[in-house]
Amino acid sequence: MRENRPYTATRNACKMCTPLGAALAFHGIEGTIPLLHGSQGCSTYMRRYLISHFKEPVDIASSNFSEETAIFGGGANLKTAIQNIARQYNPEMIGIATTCLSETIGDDVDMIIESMGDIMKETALVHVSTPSYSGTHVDGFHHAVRAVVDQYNPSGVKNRKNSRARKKINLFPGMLSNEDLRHLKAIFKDINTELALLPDYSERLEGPSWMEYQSIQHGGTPIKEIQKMHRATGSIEFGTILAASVERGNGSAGSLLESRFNIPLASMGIPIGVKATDRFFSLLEKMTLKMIPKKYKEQRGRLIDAYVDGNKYVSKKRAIVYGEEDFVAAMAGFLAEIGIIPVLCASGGKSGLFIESLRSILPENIFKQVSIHQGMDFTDMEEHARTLMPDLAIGNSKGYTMTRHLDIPLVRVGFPIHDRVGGFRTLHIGYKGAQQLFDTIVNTLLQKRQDASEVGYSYM
Amino acid sequence: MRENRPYTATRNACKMCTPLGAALAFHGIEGTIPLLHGSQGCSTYMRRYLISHFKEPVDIASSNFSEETAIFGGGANLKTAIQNIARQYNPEMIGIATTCLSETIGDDVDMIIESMGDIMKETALVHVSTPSYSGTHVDGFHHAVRAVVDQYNPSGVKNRKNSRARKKINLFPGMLSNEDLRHLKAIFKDINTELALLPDYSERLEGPSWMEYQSIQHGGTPIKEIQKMHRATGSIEFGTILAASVERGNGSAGSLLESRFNIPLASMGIPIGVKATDRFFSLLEKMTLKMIPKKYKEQRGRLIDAYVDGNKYVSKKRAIVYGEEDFVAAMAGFLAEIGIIPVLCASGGKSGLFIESLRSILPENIFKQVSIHQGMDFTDMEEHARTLMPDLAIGNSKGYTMTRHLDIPLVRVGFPIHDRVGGFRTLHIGYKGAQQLFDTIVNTLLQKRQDASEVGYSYM
Amino acid sequence: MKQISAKKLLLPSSSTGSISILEERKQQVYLKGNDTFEISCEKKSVAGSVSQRACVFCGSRVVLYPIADALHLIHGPIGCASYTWDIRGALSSGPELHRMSFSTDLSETDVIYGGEKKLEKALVELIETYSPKAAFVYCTCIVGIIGDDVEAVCRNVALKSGIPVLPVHSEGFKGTKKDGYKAACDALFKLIDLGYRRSSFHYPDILRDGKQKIPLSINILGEFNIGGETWIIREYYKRMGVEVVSVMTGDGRVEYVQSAHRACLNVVQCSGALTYLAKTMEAAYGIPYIRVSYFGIEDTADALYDVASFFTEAQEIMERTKHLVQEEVEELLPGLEEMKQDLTGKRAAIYVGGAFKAFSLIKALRHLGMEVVLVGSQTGNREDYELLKEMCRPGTVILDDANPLELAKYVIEKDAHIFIGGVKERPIAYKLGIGFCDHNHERKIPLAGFEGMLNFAREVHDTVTSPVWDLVPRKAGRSSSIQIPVKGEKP
Amino acid sequence: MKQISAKKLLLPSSSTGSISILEERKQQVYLKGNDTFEISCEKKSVAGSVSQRACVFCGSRVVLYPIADALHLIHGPIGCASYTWDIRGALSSGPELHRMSFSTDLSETDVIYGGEKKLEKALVELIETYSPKAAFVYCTCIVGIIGDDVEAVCRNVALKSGIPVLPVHSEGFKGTKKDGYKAACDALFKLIDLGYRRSSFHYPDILRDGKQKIPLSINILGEFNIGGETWIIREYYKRMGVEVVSVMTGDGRVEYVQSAHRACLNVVQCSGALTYLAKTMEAAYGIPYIRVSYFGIEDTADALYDVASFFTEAQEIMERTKHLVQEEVEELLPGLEEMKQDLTGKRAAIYVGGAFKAFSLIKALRHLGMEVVLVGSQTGNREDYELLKEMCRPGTVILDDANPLELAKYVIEKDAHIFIGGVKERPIAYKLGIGFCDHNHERKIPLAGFEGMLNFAREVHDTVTSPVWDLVPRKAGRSSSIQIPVKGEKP
Repeated sequence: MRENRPYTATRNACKMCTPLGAALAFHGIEGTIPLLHGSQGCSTYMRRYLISHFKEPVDIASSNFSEETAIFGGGANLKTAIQNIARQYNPEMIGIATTCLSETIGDDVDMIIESMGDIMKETALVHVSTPSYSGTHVDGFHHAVRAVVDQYNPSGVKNRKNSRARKKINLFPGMLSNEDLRHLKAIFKDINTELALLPDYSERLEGPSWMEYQSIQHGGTPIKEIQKMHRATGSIEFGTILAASVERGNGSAGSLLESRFNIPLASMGIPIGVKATDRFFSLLEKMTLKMIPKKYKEQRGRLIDAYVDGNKYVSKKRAIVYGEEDFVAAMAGFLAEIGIIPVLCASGGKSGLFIESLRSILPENIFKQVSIHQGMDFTDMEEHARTLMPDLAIGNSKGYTMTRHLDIPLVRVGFPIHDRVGGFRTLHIGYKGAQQLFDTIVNTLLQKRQDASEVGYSYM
Repeated sequence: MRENRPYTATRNACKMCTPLGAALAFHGIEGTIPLLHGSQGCSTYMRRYLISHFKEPVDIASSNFSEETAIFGGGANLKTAIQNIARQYNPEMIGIATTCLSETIGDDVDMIIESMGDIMKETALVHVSTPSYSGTHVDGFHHAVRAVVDQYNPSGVKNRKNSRARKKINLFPGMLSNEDLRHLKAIFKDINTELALLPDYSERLEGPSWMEYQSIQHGGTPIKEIQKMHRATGSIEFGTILAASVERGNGSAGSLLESRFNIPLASMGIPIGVKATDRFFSLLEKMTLKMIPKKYKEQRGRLIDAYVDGNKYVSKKRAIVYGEEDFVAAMAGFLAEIGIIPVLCASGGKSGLFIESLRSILPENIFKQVSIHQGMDFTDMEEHARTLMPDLAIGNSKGYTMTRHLDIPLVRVGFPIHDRVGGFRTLHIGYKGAQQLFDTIVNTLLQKRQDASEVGYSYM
Repeated sequence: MKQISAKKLLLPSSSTGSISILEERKQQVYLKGNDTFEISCEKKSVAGSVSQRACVFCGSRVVLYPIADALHLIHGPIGCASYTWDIRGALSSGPELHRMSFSTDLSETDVIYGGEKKLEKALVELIETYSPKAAFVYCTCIVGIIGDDVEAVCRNVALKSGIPVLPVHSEGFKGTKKDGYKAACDALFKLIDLGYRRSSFHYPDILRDGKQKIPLSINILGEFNIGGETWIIREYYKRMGVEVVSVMTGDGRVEYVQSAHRACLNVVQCSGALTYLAKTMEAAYGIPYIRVSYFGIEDTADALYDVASFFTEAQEIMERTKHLVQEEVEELLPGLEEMKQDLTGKRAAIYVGGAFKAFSLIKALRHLGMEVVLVGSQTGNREDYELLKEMCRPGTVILDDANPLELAKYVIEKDAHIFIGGVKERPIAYKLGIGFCDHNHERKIPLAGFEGMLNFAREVHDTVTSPVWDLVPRKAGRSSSIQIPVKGEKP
Repeated sequence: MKQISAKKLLLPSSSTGSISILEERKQQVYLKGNDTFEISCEKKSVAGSVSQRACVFCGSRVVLYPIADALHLIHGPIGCASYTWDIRGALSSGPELHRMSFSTDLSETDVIYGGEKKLEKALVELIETYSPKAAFVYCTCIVGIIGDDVEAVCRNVALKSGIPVLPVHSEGFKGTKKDGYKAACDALFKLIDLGYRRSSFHYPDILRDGKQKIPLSINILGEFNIGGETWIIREYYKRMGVEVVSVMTGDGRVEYVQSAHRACLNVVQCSGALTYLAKTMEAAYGIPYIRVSYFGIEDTADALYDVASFFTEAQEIMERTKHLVQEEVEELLPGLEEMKQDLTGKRAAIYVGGAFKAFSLIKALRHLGMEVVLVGSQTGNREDYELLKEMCRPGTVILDDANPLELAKYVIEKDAHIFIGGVKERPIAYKLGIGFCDHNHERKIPLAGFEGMLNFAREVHDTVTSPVWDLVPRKAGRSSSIQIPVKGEKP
């Protein structure tokens, strides 16, 4: 593990805490309100953080611990909270995520929930354990997805798969953007295949303006779709690290369905770039036995033509890439494909699987030029980057301070985007996503060159 | 007319010459090779100019005038040229545009073409008169479109419109980007209505890489579609200036079909922004009696929500807008809709209809704050802009020098984009186009503020 | 889709008639002119509500944040540090250590075996690297549970490093944001008192006796230099001939905080946050305090006059103050007048942290010709709400610790043109197609003082007059159907 | 879709066997080792071909363009000015007037009634505004037809303004680009001769007699300072102890052009463009000339040695030159060697303006271990092609004034890895999935001299080793079908 963090403290973290991921995932389920079992501040901070990215209302309830709660246990508060939420929102589901506080005092949330079974007829209660001292927001996200799938697809349920049924695919995309999720839905629509996409916050966290107040916004994966997941033709899960983690025995939503119901699971990296998208479409072809529509082939053709047209502007350029491990891995694969060397791949995550993932994605000649760091913060990253002569950085807004110090441009992708609008609308995946990433990266480099030039030609 | 050009010479022109527009329009017709009747330099320069924008091969043949040709007339050269092109490309059509040279010496191109009727059985010859000393590239473009429609829909042809036929719309979009053209085609596909889009260079000037050399690229409006235009349900023509010019008695492709075959013509500005796009969809609804698909309503909803989210970043900001008159008019309308004051609207074009167009598009309170200049070059523009305290400029790449001097950011739209990649892929029209324009403009302003700040917060 | 019809929300004679208000919340809503009972504030938020309130940690963090040469180390898992990294517009004229986000980033092992060692190691390393003038250690929820002896660690490191290392008891669950203010005040007072007791402090250009009062001097409390506001206000006092010893904590420095005991008067700006410190200092050093606001023309003028009046020994201060106010106001008025044209009669809703800020906002908005139709705060006390009640016209809705549902309900009902609040209220306003002005600490523009008033007016004007509101469904009178007539369309 | 199958294009024993080559073009294509007949160059382009050649105006414009303190006014309709605005990377160390695009922008009325008055007015105004040191008036096609007496206007304005105002007879149709070079040389010579005859020119730091030769001095002809190349070369001569009187026209100034007659030697770089001027100056002032190239290691070294050899009177020059070359080459080689590893055996196609440039490119590419499989030029003469024939290996395709079809045909057939040409060739190369290097005047990077060689190698290396070529259909062996196996895919 190339990790030589000289500091005990984390200085400008490149990660968020576990419950945030769970709260986001719960927002991708229809009629669901996330509830954090802990102090009021957690939900307020995370709401604020998510709002700054999505520019949409993000309601996260809290069980509002007080000093007495911490001493006598959070059961009563949790019950009150659930009842109050039910009364105020009338949700289909409350997604309960624990914070470090309630985890540490040891509330038995499952028992508390069970004890409420009788009074909560219309609202399902799903609990996910997300102690913030363990893992990052990514873990919270995946765990929440798994918890929901687990609860709605219990072992006993009958697997009514029949050969007459239409092909139906479960897709667990991980933490993608709204536009990414819309793109996935459009692809399935174009190949006329049913899709259960979990989670899907694309509508809920990017809806139209309202005529009237909506206590829970439109959209999200319908719970009845989640309930049918055990009857799907197959599941797809994005994320090489997630897949490797599953191989090491950690569960995921897809692996749960596979082991419990024998639903075949295909895992692959996030489809960023031509090669990864080829892989995705090829997988779809195999699973659905449908042809890729002409539209996507045309997009691919234009994309490769664009790669060629712009090859010289990116060749041998040096990029810093950071963010969630799976996102960085996929992005690094894309960069290698267009000729950019991802000289520094960094993440605040600490799966222990980062290097292996990158090794499997990157060609050997690129891989050996890459400095890979898990559990890295932005201050370390900046210090390390100074030795690497980077031309640009690619990642979320939180790297801005670093890139400002390094005097290199930042291509904003991923989560969170706090200093620009429309970050949640960035398309990363598919041929079109690669097209937009490619154009943006090339134009960022061109702008840098043009503005830095004493002459500033208006012709390239 | 607010026009007080102090200089006799044009200094850094904000326009191109007439034949360039014709050559571009001809590229939007299947199997067509443009041929400039004039010196070799014209075609080489224009090819170069178009290539720098589209990053695609652009073949424009030349009749290669020599000194003798200029003295004895270009007839022989033109004939040789036509025959050579036919032999080498075997095109369906050769689009012949005259240059200032052949126009001035007075070659009777129509007669020369007619005299070749017998030997050119497989290749149609269409002539458009485009003396570069008269009008701009915009005129060349519209004239070429009209000439093609004219030739393929002669007065005598039978108008076999029947009530059973499917609705079919002719759309003359003017000089839009490839992505704009693709968007228009997608809309018609979504409402399941036949479309004759003329011209359509979106495939030809943005195709995939080749296995083998293609002498004429794929794509373009099929000539058999052009031949059926007189049987359409109606025609739509984009451009308020074009429409006003038609009202003053100048012909256009749409007005020709209207007067010759009684095909109803609806004219409207280029649909940039919510209101203009609303108008376009409303028009489509009326003409086709089809409902707007949900997808577009959702795009509209998200767009307006984005306008709201970003309202403060753009409100009262001051923009310079330049380029083709119709493009500037549409863009100014969009800016006014989001709260940006287009303090300077400038064009190298000189239709005499620019001010009236802007008056019809802009709300009175905005209109009175706008300085409008036709026949303006970039040097005048820069001098004028200094007095207007602009926050940004919106237009093609040719304004870069000006914005560099003014130290304001440039949002690159329209034609040509010579200093960035993918300019031809910019979507301007429709709700999605407005979304991208809006995000780009807001983020450009945010970047300016952030980078200029001593502190540079990573939060907005 | 859960929708609550705006019509259904139309208030009955009692504001508590709507089903959407939680039973426990009924007494925190008041409708001026209709209700007769008293608003019930200073209650803890209800479990399960989506409150706009934050936690104890948040309160401490915002107060101490602007001290730019101090180390701010957050002891806990990563979240608390992540979500508060560089989010406030508190400027510094020098060091920028406050903009770094330091965390002990506790892991599972730390939680099980205790985080003291990690904390100590982290502190020592960071102090060595960044040479801060003091260090604040913020205790988060979990620290209160696992029982780290943070006091001991701090004492230890202070001894080793020679700088004050102060624990801030800001465990999230141990109260409300107000308790966080108090914890921050405690830490500040410790710092001041260290200075007082050491008496070794050298105040530049003044007598070297550390305990002696500095003549005609004040501290400014509860001013955080958002967008440079401290600098604006400091400049006013300078022109008046009043010496500002310390600002707590805008553009703050440890050294100046430590000399705060030498000022003659504490001028407290933020209603909720720093009064406790002022009272503590009054008790300890006999420094009297006054409460002021620098927001709006009247309040800014009053703030300056109040200070001038205090220094009766120097009549020239009052003269200068009058001159200053006249000059500034004259410069300001034409611009305001112009904007007032467009703003007259427009309706505003206010929801802010402290009630004192609400008072100023009401006055400022009236100055722009606007009407306040809703006002609320997260942390107002009984006294504050009494005053609000007096200031507001009949029909104004007054809220304590509101949740998004309530806020939305009333702004729709009152058909506000603009909502003035914190970043968490923004999406609610925007979703409903209502303008928004951030009057919280994340903004980057100074709204204090006379020039701040112009900025405020400009921001309100920009957004209220934006054309985008014409397009929102609530105004366009249609959800998302497209019915605009085609202009220039032929046959 | 018109497609010419790559297989069909496989050359038969004679390169003219393919139907796709126009009958008239047959003699402009030569395949080394197969054909026996001679290449037929210096022909006018065929009517109807899509030639890569430009016009007379283009030739004049590129030669005179870099004179940065002169006014360049294009007399004609707007096109010629629009398409040549700021498109060349010719840098200036001072004024940048050359980057402006001035046009008389003739309208219909002007064409009917004549453009003389407009021209005169435009000239007078521009000279007044920009105070250029001289003005060039480029005649475009139409001027030759409408019969404006440009000479007279220029004379007139020169008298009024006191600066040289020189007509450039560059009517597009009156010949080829080469004739444009000649027209530019005529204008340059007029300018030089004005200086010669006036003899009032004060060369800085040297004897004041305007006609006297400057010892150990040269002019550099045909060097346009693309990306700063002039500066690189000037620096070499400076280190050698040779005085550069004038560069024509890189980083050009009217004053220096006018003193060109005082140099001892003309060093001509661009094969086609400036030789005519060198000959004229030889005839007029007895200045001998040599032809050189600054591209590639050998040619650059030769260019410096040739100049050093000329000045037999100063042996130390040769010593310095040897030292310089050794130093530069030593610095250069390790970098080149590294790139050579990746480039050895890779195939290049060359299509450039002048044949002389092609010679240098062939040598430079060989230095990188690469093989030249196609070479062609727009303006080579018989002599040039003879030399090319000698230099190339059997199987190399040699082309004169090729069109896109031909270029594409042969680069596919020869399976080139990189195409080196001008901006108009780029899309052809790219569409076929072949790397490209711009060796024309629109590039912004200096490729001249020793450091230029490193830039060139780096650019070739960057593009040849780019991974994107693996994805293009021609290489991936499929048009656009997607058949990549899914890695990590489960059951």
